[in-house]
Amino acid sequence: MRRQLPLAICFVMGVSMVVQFFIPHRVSQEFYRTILDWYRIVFAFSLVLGTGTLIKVHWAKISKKSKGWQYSIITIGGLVFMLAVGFITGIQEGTLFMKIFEYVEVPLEATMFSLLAFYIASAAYRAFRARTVEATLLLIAAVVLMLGRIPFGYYLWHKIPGIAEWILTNPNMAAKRGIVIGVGLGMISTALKIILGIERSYIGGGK
Amino acid sequence: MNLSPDPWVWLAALLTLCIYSFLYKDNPFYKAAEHLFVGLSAGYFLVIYWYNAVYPDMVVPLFKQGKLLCIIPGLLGLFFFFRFIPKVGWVSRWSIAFYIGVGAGMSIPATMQMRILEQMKGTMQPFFSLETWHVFVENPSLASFGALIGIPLMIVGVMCTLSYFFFSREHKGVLGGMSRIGIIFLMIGFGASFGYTVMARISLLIGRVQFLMSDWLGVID
Amino acid sequence: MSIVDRLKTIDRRIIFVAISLAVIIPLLFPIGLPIMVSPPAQGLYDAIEELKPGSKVLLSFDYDPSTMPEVYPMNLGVVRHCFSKNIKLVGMGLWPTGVLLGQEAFELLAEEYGKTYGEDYINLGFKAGGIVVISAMAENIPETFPEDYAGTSIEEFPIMKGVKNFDSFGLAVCFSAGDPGVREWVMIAHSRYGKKVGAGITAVMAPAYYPYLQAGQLVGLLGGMKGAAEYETLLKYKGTGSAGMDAQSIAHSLIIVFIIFGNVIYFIARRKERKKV
Amino acid sequence: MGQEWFSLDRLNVLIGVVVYTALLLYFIYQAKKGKELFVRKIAGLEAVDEAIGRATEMGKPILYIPGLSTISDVATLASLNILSKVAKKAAQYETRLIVPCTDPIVMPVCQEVVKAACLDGGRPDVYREEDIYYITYSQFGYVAAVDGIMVREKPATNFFLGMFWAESLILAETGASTGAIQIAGTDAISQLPFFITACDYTLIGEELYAASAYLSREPLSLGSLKGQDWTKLIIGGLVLTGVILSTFGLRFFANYFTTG
Repeated sequence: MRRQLPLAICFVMGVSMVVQFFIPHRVSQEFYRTILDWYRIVFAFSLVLGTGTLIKVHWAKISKKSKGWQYSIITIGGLVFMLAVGFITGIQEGTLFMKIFEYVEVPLEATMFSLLAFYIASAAYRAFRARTVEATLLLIAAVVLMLGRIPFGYYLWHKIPGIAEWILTNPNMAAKRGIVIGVGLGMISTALKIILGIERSYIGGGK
Repeated sequence: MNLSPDPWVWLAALLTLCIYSFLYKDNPFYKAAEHLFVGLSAGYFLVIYWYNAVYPDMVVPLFKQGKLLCIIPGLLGLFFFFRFIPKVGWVSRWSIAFYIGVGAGMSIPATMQMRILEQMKGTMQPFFSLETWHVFVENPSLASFGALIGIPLMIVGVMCTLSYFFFSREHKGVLGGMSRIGIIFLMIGFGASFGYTVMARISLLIGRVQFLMSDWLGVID
Repeated sequence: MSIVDRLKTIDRRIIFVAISLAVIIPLLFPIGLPIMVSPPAQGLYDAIEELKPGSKVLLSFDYDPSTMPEVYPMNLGVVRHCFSKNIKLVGMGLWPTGVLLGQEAFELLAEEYGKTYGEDYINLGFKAGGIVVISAMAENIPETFPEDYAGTSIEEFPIMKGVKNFDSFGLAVCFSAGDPGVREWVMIAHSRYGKKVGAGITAVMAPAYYPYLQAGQLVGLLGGMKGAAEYETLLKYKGTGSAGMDAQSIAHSLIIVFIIFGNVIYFIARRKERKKV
Repeated sequence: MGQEWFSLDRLNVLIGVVVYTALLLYFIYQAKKGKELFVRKIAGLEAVDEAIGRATEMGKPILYIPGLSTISDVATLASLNILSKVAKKAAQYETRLIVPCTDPIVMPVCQEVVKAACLDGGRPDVYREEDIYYITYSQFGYVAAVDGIMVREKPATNFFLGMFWAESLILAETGASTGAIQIAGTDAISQLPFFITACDYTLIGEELYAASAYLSREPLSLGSLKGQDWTKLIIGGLVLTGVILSTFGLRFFANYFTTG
């Protein structure tokens, strides 16, 4: 029950999903849709479980008064507030819930995302050093592509945008295809080992 | 200067600045914004999943339409909570096994299709084409030369990159040479992707700065 | 610590300040650097130019606020172009958040061009399902979208009179930031029903769609803020895309300067170290 | 559509899956019989021991990010295989391991993996469940919190293994600014350039999948690695055939690879 049953469940589900792929029959499509629906429901349950651990971590900080415990109050407060608002007002357009989403979460999200502009610059300064032949090639390709995207590059030499495009569609495409095929083989073999129970650390592990 | 009278815009602007303060160093403003972000978003997803998955896909079919099959995902979900009872904690592995099995099974044929067969087909192009050769001879330029060598270079590149991922043999001799060339392709590809992405990332920052300067401060329109 | 050593381990915050200034200053004081129009942008422009006044264009808003800086200016550009040519617009979205942004663009420009909701443009709202929605529309639009985004029956709007399926439209333009989006529009609307499809997408996505362009599956393509700026150039209008392009050019150039500077410092430092040995 | 019991346009996919599976099983069987198998050096993985050792010496924790994807993403599963090995070492060295998760199903699986690894390493007592927790499903909310962990807990070693999106560079640059050793690995092609520039070691694409075999040296996993290599040879041969035939205007062969 503890070891064998999970392995059996994993095997049965894995094999049936593979078989399902090749059957266009309505029954099989229905099965697929049902599984996806289930996935969303189980996911919702696991969200509750996950949120539970989040509360546990922050609650422990507050009760132990460990460093920065005051901030944990903000997390738990924000969580409870959002739940209350969501279940009281619903999630239609114009509700307080959506207002908070629009004016608090979206800006926070967009701002975190935009930090990339700064980090891309610092990474370029810090790590783009022509230490080896390979690093030099990476550096040159990056600079050509950057020049190719702005009007300045065109004025520097009117062929730069074309060269940038060429790098993107030829050598870059080759590297991507090579990686994608390799990754594909790795993925299938990992998935297979899991279905067959060769890799089993997440379902109890051990021999 | 045309300051926004909308308190929501002010809130959004101040939170934006709190996040940016992290670039200077970790500080109470960032910590507050970060903790608020985590709490609100964790709550947001619980609410959204209740309204968009649990209620319409489980509660309604199970309790209002009597579709008993919907009890299965409910049970699989509940099994996760057995983790809190040490004696029967292993029950939660059933749910885990279910999902890992589904995910692994689903990926096998899809990967074979998208990542292997389609990519192989894309690479099977004429190594040499008379058409691009004629264009090059009649009008020798950088562009026509690029078109001439583009495809053969791509084919060689795919082969060499693939040989870099050869694990069960030491990279010496022919394999060594091919994988060296493969690394060159990889590095050019990585550089190109990096350079290409810069634009999109700067756009994001421009978007935020436009929000601060236009919607909030009103110094630009 | 010598100057070289100090520059080698420069405080990242100096770089951060420089990037902020490179973005803020051009936004405050636009320089108006000239913008070259690329063939894909020209393609979309020409496709709309070819349409007769009074014909209809379908717009799909498949993006969200996080990609707004790139996609929204394109959305504005295409709506502006169509309104100025008296082309009627039918909007919809495969992403829930995109519909609101599309509506914002409609309202902003309807005022400027004196257009009326329900006569010159309409927003059918969001429908979940991606590819399924497009297929359903190809069969029957009034059945797929019986109501507009605000819940009013579409029968009440003159613009929807006689609209059955894709045949009523001269062109479909998809503003897309991911999936579902352009791929689905090309697959169904173009490949299966032979409709002309144009697209405005984020810069990160653009390389993946060049093959579609080459194969003629897309009539035109705007990629990232640069694409938006090109479209504004074609319309002889300076919008946020063009304003952003100045900042783009300067920030790009600055990063290139950083890379060169970083390498110069690196080589000087290396030469020094060698001498010590 | 909707009535047939087999989709013919996917026959080539079926053949591909069957041939590949057979090859893998053959080499796994060979390995089981005790055949010696070689694996080439993978720089990023050589560094794993050193990175864990460094954290132990400095008395600082290890941060492990299992990617931001779901459990049904095979990259996440590959990452969990590596987590198992890292957790075992960390347990033996009694080094604290922090695993924040953004996917709530990945979280309990990580707990299982680490718990089993501690047991396997003979140190079930060092397992700390409170260090493996869910933060939020929001992509950048999670990133904000992980950035916070990096600057406050100052882990000596950061592992970023699995599937990543735009956040890759935010994580890697913040980690670099705290002076941590960083080992990354992903099959997300668009994020590899950022890990390569900002991290000390990066597992590229398939190396992520080979990692578990490399670290464990278990014959079964090594056998499948050999099967993967043989398949690469076959793919190379088929592609070359296709290229030659296409050069002479014969597209029929390439068209066999079209899938429905």
